[in-house]
Amino acid sequence: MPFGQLLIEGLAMGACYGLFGLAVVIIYRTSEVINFAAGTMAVFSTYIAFHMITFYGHPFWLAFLFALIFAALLGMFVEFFFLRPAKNPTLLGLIVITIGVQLLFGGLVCWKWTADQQAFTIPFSYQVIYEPLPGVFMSQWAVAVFVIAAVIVTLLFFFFKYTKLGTAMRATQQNKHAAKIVGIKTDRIFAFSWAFSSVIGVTSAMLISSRTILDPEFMMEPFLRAFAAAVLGGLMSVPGVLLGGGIMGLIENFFGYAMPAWKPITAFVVIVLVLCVRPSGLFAKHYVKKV
Amino acid sequence: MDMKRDYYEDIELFSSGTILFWTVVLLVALFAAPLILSNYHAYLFNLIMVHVIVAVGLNILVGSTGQIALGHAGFFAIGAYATVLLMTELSIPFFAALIIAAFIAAFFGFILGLPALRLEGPYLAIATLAFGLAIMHIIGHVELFGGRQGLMAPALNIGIPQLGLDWEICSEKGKYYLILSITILMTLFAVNILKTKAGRAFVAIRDSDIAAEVIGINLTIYKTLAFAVSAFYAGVAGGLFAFVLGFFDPFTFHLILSIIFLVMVVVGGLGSVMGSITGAVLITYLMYDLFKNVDEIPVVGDLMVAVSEQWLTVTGMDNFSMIGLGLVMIGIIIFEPLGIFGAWIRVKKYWKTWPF
Amino acid sequence: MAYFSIENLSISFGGLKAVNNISFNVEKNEIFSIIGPNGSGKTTIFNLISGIYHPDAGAIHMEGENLVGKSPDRVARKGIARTFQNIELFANATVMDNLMLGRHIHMKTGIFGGAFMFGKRSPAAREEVKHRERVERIIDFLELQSVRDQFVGSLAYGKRKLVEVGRALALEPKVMLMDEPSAGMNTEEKDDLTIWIGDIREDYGVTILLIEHDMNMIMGISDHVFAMNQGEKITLGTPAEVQKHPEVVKAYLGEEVIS
Amino acid sequence: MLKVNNIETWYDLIRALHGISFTITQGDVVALLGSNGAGKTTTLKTIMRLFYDLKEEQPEKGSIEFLGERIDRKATDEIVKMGIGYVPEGREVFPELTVLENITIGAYTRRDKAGVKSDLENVFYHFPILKSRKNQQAGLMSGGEQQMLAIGRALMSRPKLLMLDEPSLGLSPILTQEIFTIVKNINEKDGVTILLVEQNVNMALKYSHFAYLLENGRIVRADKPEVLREDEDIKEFYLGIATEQSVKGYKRYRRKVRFR
Amino acid sequence: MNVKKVLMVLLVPLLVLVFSTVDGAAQKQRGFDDKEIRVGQWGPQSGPAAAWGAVARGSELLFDMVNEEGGIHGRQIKYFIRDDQYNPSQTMAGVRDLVDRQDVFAFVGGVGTACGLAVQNYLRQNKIIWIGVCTGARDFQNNPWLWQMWPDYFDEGAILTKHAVENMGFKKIAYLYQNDDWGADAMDGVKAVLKKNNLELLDAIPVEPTERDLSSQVSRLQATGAEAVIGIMAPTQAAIALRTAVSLGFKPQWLHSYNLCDFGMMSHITDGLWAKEGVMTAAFTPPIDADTPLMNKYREAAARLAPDERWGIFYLAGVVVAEPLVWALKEVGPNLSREAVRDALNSVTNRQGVGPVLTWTEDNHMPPRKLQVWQCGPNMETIVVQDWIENDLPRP
Repeated sequence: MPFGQLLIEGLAMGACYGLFGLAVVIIYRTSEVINFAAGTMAVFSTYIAFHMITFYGHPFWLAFLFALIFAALLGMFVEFFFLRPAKNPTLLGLIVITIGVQLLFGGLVCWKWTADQQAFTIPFSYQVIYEPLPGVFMSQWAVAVFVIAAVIVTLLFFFFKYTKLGTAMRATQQNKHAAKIVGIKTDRIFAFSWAFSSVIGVTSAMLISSRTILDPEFMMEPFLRAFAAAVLGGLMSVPGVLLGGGIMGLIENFFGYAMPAWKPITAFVVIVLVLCVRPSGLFAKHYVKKV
Repeated sequence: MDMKRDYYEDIELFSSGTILFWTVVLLVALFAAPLILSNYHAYLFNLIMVHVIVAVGLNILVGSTGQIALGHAGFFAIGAYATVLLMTELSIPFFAALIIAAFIAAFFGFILGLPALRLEGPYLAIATLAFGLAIMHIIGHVELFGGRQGLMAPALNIGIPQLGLDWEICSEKGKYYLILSITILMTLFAVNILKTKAGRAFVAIRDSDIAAEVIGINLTIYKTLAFAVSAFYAGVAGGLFAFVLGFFDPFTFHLILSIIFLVMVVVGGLGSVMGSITGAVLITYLMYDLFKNVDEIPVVGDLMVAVSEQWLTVTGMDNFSMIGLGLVMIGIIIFEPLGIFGAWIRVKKYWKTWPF
Repeated sequence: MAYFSIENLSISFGGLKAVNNISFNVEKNEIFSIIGPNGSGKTTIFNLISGIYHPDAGAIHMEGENLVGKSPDRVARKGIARTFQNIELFANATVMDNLMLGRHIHMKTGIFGGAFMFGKRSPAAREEVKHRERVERIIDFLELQSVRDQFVGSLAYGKRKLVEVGRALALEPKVMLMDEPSAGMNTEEKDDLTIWIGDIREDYGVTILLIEHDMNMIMGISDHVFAMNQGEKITLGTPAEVQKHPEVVKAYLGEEVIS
Repeated sequence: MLKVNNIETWYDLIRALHGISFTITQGDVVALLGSNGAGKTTTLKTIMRLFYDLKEEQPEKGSIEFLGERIDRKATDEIVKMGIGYVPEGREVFPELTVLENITIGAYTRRDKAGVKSDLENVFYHFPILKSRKNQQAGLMSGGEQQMLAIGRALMSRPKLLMLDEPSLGLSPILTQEIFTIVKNINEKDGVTILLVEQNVNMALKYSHFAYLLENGRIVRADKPEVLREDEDIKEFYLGIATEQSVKGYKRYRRKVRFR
Repeated sequence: MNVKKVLMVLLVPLLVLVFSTVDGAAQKQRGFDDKEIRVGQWGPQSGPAAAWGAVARGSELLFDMVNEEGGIHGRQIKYFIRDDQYNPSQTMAGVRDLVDRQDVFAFVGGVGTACGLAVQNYLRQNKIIWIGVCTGARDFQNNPWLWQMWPDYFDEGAILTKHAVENMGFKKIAYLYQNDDWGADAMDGVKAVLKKNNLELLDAIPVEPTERDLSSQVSRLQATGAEAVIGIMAPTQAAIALRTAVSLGFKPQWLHSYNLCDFGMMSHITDGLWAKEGVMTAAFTPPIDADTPLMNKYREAAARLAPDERWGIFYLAGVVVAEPLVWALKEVGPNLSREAVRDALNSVTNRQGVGPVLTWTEDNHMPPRKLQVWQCGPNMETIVVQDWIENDLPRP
């Protein structure tokens, strides 16, 4: 078993899942909604970058920047037009709205760019290979994934810890009512967290896409894994989600190596087993309702 | 309000003459429908009714007991596969096979209910989702189940061949009557269950599980029971679905189907049987009929093609059906968080109080 | 042996001793009040009795049977009903259904029986009607007729408290635990409640354990009062005795008490 | 200073406030009294415009003026900016933020750094215990400390009017006493007007300059505490000065009704 | 009250009795009139498998061309596409809609084994002409109304392996396949050829059709030390597998299924690796960029009639499956009937349009067993490394 190889590949893919899991968690924590549209929204933004590069010939970084801005606007758009107008919604109602959003954007993307597969290239190529240890290959892409994941997590840490907006976001997450009372525009915080989630989502999606392929469905499976990773991490802390993603990637790769036929479900089965032991994921306390 | 003279009248199936009247009208209409329906519509109705059974069952779990379930396509698959395999491999008569299959599904529901005792919200969502994926995957890997290839349903013989009682239903409309009767029966069962001890216990668990416990409701039993009942419904529906379609493969029971089931229940209205029926009807109709083939509608079609040529692509135009479905879902929840049933209650209230 | 007794009950949460070595006996058909400031562990005792928490040490006996280790629903089946401090009703069900839920342990309808409730003579329907009669009597008793078919979520606070009492009563309990039943009621409702509690004891022969802050009520109806603070016993005695106990005055009543 | 004029608030189809009017004069401590469900908290929430989750704008009728400006259609954060601080019922602190973060977030709407700093000192002056615990997670503190934290947080927005919703809820008499003393201090030393919602009528009457009594969403009495203390109804219903006799007599009446 | 109830109870079985005897009176269906012939096809135009939808649209091109030329014996072809999202129950709905309500004469193509199997019996019962179901699965035999064009997956696996082993001399062969009937059937072919050459298959690794991360599978292939990998999978997975292999420094000779013979597209979605690695594929049509009169004609028509469409292999496949129907319709003449078209199709002999050479008889509606093997050249051009070759091994 090429241990080092599987480790690196598993961790790299896991980091992508973890990043995307962050996108899920950020929204879950502010509005308690599992955003089933996360994948499709990221796909939409990636296609914007793709379109700029392919059809208008813009350089990657410009397109990247534009895609981030677009993603942020898209996130806010969804929050403002689809979630905010829903008054007194039930939790499941909100989930159904996100499913609706997923169908809506999935349809739009397919309509605009058709379902044909495309290639999306980022400056960090998977074709450039390093060999840190003999027989263990590590592509530039994997290096980039690790660096970007580390940078994003560090930035997030500082953002949440030391900035006013970050503190306000945490405050809103913990107690919406009290946040309103201290004068936080909670609506804006919601819109902002959607934008934020969408931006992180598209970053992760671009990394995944550049390694795999670009088509309107390419985030469906990663989304499920990211969601699972977030749940495994406990849906709470930023590092927890990334760790969850890493575990997810490793399980998939090692089990996938040992028994390829069962690869697609091993990670999910393991997660269910973990949840049976720790009902709130690995890194969160299990709260019991008080009477 | 008419006078009640007896406590039983409160729990009667048709608690007023008006309801009875309209139920009879609806039933007559349903039974007469095939006279004017094409085979295509009969198929669509069959599909709708199968979905109604799933939705009614799922609502017992999601709406009444308050558990989220993203793996119902798994039970649906178990029902379909078990029914067909019992009939072909063990030559068990249809009705027996259907019931046994439903119980097998219920058993799996019970199993899935066990982790659900400790999980909630997104954790439960992932657990049920994993169940659905696993079922689909396992079926795809076992030769007995036809593998990826899928299974062909045998002829629908609702008699008992062993006793020489053959009654084969070949036509779409024959199936329609069979499925309609079973759907009505299953719906009545659901209404009754929700009105009696178990149904109340389910609602109690949703509203306050601690209070439910201290009045003597055993959470373990009733939570798993809710899963089992709901899986039973999905199993029955699956068994019928096998014959509606005549052929199925593991991919038919994809996660998307589970999500669609959930959408039906939520759009229809959580916790109400009528709601799940309307939800299933609406969503199935939208998915299979309404938004399909916009390009063949006279004026609108040309407009759509023009729009597509101008800004989008003509090749992707069929995606309009997805967009339409998505928008309808969003619209219903935004304007009526309680689903179609909520809207119905509102209309009824308005009607009763009109013109005040 | 006493009808209902608690012996050396202790539980701690993360080092904090919420209930520390508490014992008391309750005789059949008595009203036994527990008083103490917030956070003194009164509700925890109730939670221990009803099986929501399991004690670190000690025993709970009722009619000679130890209840420790039993799950809440088993405890309920033994005949212990309770109400909650912050109402725990089934908000999306009608008052009727809430009370019928109180009959849960007495009903015999299974899921299949329920499913086949067709016609007046089906076993399920007969069972429903039978228990419905019982519930109607409770509705009569607590004067809930006007709200019978309303959803609990839309009721006024005081009414909801009553529904909770009714639900506990529908269980036909031998012992009833009432956690601050009068909190949030106005004086008129409190007076009614006081009378009903007395009636519950007399008409239904129920032993009542009561947590209350309203001293008027406690002094008016309890046979014995148990005072505690920070998980420890202060004193046990008749209302008059307890009221005068200096430590009780200091820890609970404060200076502001108006007699 | 604050003028509430005939407001009505609806929860969906249920009217919670049936036209409430009252005024608050600058520098006063005003108490809003009443039993549970009378509409006290609803009144405060309506003033803070915390009901825009509901379908329609609330209050549905009537007007609220603060410092001569209408605020009944303003957003909550603007109202905070104008100078109304609100300490909600049940001490809604941010459990996973530290004490210091909890306090400073109270100044979220403010931009003047120096002012915020001096206000922080002021909060620590009133609540020395918070200073000693400033790096602790707020959720781990006791109820009384959380109440102090919530008041401190509200003070950080430098309010002209501070609205306290049941500060004594769930606190021991000694702590209640302490909180009320501090509130009095804030009123006198910082010159903050205070609107106090209380069930503990005794305590509220002792510290307030004027009191309103709510019942079923209506104001039924409005007077100075001295006067209210002597009111027979208030004595009986809210101060608990009821004679044994009346209860017994009532009981007999009920019995009769039941035997009919 | 009771009377009402009794009545109701009686009513239901009565209704059942009355109506269950009534079977939908089948109206006479012809599928055509003097002005038009109605033809249908299903295909995933939206949803997860929408990339396959090009087949159905490709057929539309041919019918549009025919209509442009004035139709067939004065009749225009009216063509319907039903989007089924690759979901058999939707296929069934669409097909019933076409047959029952639109009165369709024939179906061409139709992507997906499961979708095809779901409607097979229905089409057969209704005697609908059906040409070229787009799958090589074996469950479509002995249907007198279905003519197959898609090569058997078994043959495909065999011919690819044969080329790898006998022409290129590889000894270490591994197999990466889509985990379904397609992959399983082709695996039989691979194994049969290897057995004939006294070789063992190093490893056979399944890929789920939805999977997007193939690093563990490719790592495992790498660990076997395979010189050549036979691949049976969809373009997405093939591209990902190749990309992953390159990023792991694993460079075997890839031999893929014919559905990947669109070298332009495959090179595009693999960042040119397809050309760089010289991937080989099977093929049963001429190359899409071939410079033959017919191909040029279609290509020009596509540019004119469907400017949105990419001229790719799936799109061409749509043309391929529609061609025999047009031949047969033309041959039958103005006196159209299902039986006449059937007979015309049964007598197709050694006829080639833009697709494979076809021969059908009354007893044999099987697809041709001949395939080519191509290699993707450095400039994405098609190099034919193995001309038409027939698999002579018996099917298991």
